[in-house]
Amino acid sequence: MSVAYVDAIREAQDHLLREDPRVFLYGQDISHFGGAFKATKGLAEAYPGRVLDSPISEDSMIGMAVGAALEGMRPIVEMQFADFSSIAFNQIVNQAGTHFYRTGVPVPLTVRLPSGGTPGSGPFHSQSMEAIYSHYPGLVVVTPATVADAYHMLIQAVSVDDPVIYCEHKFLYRWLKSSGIEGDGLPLGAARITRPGKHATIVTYSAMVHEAVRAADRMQEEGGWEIEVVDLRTVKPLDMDTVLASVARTGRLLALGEAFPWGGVTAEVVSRVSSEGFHLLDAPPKRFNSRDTPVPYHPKLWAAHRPTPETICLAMRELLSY
Amino acid sequence: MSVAYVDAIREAQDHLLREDPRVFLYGQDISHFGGAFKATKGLAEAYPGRVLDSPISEDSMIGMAVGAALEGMRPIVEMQFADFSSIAFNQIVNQAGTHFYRTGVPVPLTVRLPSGGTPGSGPFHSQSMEAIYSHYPGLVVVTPATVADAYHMLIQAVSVDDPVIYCEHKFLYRWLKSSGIEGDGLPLGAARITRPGKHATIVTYSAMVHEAVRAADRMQEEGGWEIEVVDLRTVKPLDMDTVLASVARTGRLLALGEAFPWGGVTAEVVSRVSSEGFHLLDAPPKRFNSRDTPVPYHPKLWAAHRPTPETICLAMRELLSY
Amino acid sequence: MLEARQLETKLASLYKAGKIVGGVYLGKGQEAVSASLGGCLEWGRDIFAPLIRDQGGRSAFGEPIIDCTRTYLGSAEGPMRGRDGNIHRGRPTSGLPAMISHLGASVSVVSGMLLARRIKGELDGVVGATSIGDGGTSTGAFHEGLNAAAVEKLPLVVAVANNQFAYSTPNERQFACDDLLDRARGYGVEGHDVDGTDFLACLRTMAEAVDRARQGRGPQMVVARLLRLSGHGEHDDASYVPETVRSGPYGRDCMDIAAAQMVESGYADETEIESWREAVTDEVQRALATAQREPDPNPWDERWEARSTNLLTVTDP
Amino acid sequence: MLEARQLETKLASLYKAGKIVGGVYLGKGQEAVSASLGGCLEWGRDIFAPLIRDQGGRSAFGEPIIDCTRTYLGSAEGPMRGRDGNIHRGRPTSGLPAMISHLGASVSVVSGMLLARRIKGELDGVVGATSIGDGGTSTGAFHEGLNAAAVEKLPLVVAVANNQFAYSTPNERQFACDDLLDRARGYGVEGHDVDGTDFLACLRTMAEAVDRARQGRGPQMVVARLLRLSGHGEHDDASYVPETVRSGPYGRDCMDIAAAQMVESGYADETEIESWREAVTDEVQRALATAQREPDPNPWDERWEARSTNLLTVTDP
Ligand SMILES: Cc1ncc(C[n+]2csc(CCOP(=O)(O)OP(=O)(O)O)c2C)c(N)n1
Ligand SMILES: Cc1ncc(C[n+]2csc(CCOP(=O)(O)OP(=O)(O)O)c2C)c(N)n1
Ligand SMILES: [Mg+2]
Ligand SMILES: [Mg+2]
Repeated sequence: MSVAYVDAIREAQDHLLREDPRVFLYGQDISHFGGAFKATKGLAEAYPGRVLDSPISEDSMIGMAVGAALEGMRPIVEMQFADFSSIAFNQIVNQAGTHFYRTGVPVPLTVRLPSGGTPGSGPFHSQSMEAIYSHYPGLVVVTPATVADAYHMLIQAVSVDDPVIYCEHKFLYRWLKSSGIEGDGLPLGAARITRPGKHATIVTYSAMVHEAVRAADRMQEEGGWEIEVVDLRTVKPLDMDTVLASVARTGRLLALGEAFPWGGVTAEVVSRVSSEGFHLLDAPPKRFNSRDTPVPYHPKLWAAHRPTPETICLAMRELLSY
Repeated sequence: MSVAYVDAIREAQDHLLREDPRVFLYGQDISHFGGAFKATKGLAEAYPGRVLDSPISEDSMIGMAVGAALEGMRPIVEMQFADFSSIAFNQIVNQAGTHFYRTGVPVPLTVRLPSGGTPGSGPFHSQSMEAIYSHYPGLVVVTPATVADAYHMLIQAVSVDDPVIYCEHKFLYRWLKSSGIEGDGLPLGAARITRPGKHATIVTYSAMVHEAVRAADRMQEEGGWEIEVVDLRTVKPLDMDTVLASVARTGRLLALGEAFPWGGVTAEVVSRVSSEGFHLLDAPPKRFNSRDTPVPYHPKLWAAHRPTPETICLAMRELLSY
Repeated sequence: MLEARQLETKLASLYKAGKIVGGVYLGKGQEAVSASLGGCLEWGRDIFAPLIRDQGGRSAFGEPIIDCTRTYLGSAEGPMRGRDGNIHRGRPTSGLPAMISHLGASVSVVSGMLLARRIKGELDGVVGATSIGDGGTSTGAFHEGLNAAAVEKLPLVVAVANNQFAYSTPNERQFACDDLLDRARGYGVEGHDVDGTDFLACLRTMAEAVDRARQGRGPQMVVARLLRLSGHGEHDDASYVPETVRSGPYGRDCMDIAAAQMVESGYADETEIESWREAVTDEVQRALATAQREPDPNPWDERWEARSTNLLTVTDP
Repeated sequence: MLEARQLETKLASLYKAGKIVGGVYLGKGQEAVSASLGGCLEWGRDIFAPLIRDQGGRSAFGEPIIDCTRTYLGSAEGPMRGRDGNIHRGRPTSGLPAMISHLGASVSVVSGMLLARRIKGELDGVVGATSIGDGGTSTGAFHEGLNAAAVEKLPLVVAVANNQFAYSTPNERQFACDDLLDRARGYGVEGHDVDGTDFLACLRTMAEAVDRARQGRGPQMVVARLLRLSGHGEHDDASYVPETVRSGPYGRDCMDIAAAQMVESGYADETEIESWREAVTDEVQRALATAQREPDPNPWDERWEARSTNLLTVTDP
């Protein structure tokens, strides 16, 4: 049986609804329609009254979830696209994010953000917003890159007492398939060595893990380079132990991400490695992100806007030639 | 005559309204009341019809400004507190921020964000949001730290064809005074060496410039250390030439900021210096921010939440002892 | 109500004496509206999400007065432990959420609490209420929240205290409808109008609205016309309120009217009211004294943690 | 209107043939509403901020048809040069702003354009219009924008196409009022109701609303009842629309009704209409052919700049 990434998200929600009466789903078009990406298909029928269509009101969607969490529920909110969570920004960072620190009462809720670029999606259906939510205190931000992680990390996210921003990558929805959802038992906050290596480390997350592995394979064929790929899995908090241990082995770091280049995950990774593991570095750490413009619509511009295996290899060659 | 920081902001707006018929002001309580901080006092009377009270509608405030900018105006929007711009986040990053790239038509507008902590202001009247707006493409983000900069950078901001997020620090409003507003002619995007030195560089901005200078003075007294303080002035884009030149002189970097610690200006500075100026560094670059919690209300907690001259000195001693 | 007025009068003088940092926000003149709403709700069953001017409603709902003094004075023993202040307090697991500053944001939070009760099968007989000002109705959050609550037909009561000004901004710069009550129909909710200075009228109207919500008639919107008899906060002298408005019908003090109404209806006489006043003054004095004796939060002991979980321990349950 | 239908039919088949990426969003069934609004506005004087289903209004307002084909096909010569696609196009310096996807966000943008004209003294006789769906009325942006426009009494026309569904979500999960028209009063704006399938009625109602705005009576809200006769986008088969609704009065095709009305009123006969159809088919064909011949954007030449200014050159003016 082959399971696609988006199916794993659906299965996880099915599992959660079945096992945990505190769980319910709230979002636009998620009930009988099954959601814009079919991540909730069939769930409204299987769990009557627990999969609710919301009005087009992202701010109130999160406010509702915070209220429900206060009453002991475990809401999962689906944003139709991550980009529309900009409307819910205030409720996410100021209502949900501050609650535990202010009151001592945690608000367990999960926000699913269909994230990242796909060809033709343009500036408002392609964004990666993990940096925005990670900057504010109080939130956990996860970015699963594999089918099994999509499944297990969603279940773990809902089990956490704190608000979790679950960034699922739309490009992986149907493209990424696996023979099953069996996981490797990693806890939520741990990074994973996706591909071991010794000459350099690529630290990345979400869909870019796959581009990094492709680039690493090419570098291997091309010059026998053994590139280690670290999948952060969780970007807030960061598993610096795994990252530093990898850099200690390889001496070289490329931080890779699909988000905009100012600040964000790659800045945090490079700056923490430079501060905490300066002596481990044999070469200047490198960063590689998408460009500092909105995500363009045209597939040709889009492909040039984000890192690809070709351009990642260019960066790697520079890194290795230092 | 002594001019306070907030007076400089008022004077700049007076000057702009007088000299440029395209300028008008829009915001809550800014007309006859003169604004929550009196930054627009008397302007409604002096420029009838050009200083308009808005409803409590941050989203529409920015939408209105974008529309007005399209029609050739130069609106200045006052947020009552930076924290409330979270409601306008979508219009700022997705409407204003994307416009020039998408259409080729720039939208010249300035958003004034009364930013930063003061004792007793608590989680929702203390935020520093420069990282959020810098992450998204299309915006200029400035953070004046001096009375003269408050004046000149606001005038320059309005002259720029792009949307500018002008972060003014509330702690400096009345506390920071100067004998006048005479500037040193620096262009908008340039950093300034506020205090020259040779043993280490502190790169910072906004109110933290003053804390850094205090810390540097102490280090001088204490051990003859000569600490250079770089005031970024503009955090997007960053003047890396000035930053790298300073690190080249001193070999040591502390990036200091009042914002939350994940990502943000200090991550961007440290990661760019590490990437672009690795060989200039004689010690691991350091970062120092506020803590990763909401800004606490109680003055004692607040003082321990943000960097102070004492704690900056601690960080400097570590940096210098490497 | 009496408690609220006494308490806030004390807080105002403490603020003026420099004993409270950050600001003091009073509900002076709005006690009748707020307390009559809070009084219709039952602690332990119902939900009340107060806003800026709701000391009256808090006290009537059952928030211990010590929560107020501790939070204003930043006591480490208070519900917010010095991490948040003044009006930003609550007991969120007891049906009293702690407001954030962003106006309108509570409407959906209360709705979510009610929705949760419904899903749990515990909604029967429960009402959730929250307050908002004339200015707060201009927020997108108010609109989205009330609309969503109406769609779910939740037992929500939204009390709009139309005190004619939002900070300095008069209604004509805030909205263009003749009466905020006209909004109720557009949300498909029931609307109620009341003179907010008239205590008995407030009691009747709030009781009616809360009852209707309890009976399952969906959200109720109460619009109370009145004036705040103080500044926005104690730093503000409210000089933007024209003398004609102050001396008009909204400028009447609901406390005086309430006292007169009680006497007139035979519910209490002057001496009883005076004795209440004294009792309340005592209680306020004690709550302040207690909070003042308590320790400030200690920054060295502070747990600088905005999350409750250590993620590395989270595996599949 | 004819143009819109022909154009969109073509785009749909190109999408199905895989020639258009990202999606095609049709206004099928909404042409009468949209075109009658666009037709009441004057290019070069008025402002029109179209939304998803406004090909009819764009064409009637005067957007060159080539802007549409170029943007859908991603031509480098189009107004968006491949940087944005499909319906996200405009000519913002000619009174035709380019929409962002976030629903409701255009209401305040048009208002700001009108406000600017007022400050410049150029508002006389100008109208600004924008569209929204039933679902879009639930956004905070819609609420904040319309309220602010009402406060400024701007000559804004908001056309609400109530097509009964927002994507798959039926009205009863979107709002609880009997009629969206009930919202007008709550904003203090004038409301107009119209059967959106009836072309002549749409023309009359839009003309009335635009006229009133032009005369300085402040914002106008038109609510048109209808159905979209397609999916949300061409990827969607709209199977959530019940057969009873499809075959009901809203399911009528406004194009057929318009043709019949023209014949009946003696404005045009069948042959004339047929000849228009042919002319339009020709024009659409040419616009598509032109756009298809044009180059894609070249990523190597692309200026990856989201700002127009080099800041280091900005000193005091
Ligand atoms: C979203 C948002 N914007 C701005 C503010 C700043 N602010 C605090 S109170 C206030 C005025 C509120 O007026 P109103 O809602 O009428 O309540 P009142 O103070 O009259 O009781 C403003 C603008 C805020 N708290 N939230
Ligand atoms: C703020 C926001 N949230 C979600 C979406 C995703 N979305 C695009 S169209 C649509 C449905 C719109 O329904 P309606 O406003 O009724 O217009 P219609 O499609 O029926 O013409 C949704 C939910 C969006 N564009 N903007
Ligand atoms: Mg008010
Ligand atoms: Mg619709």
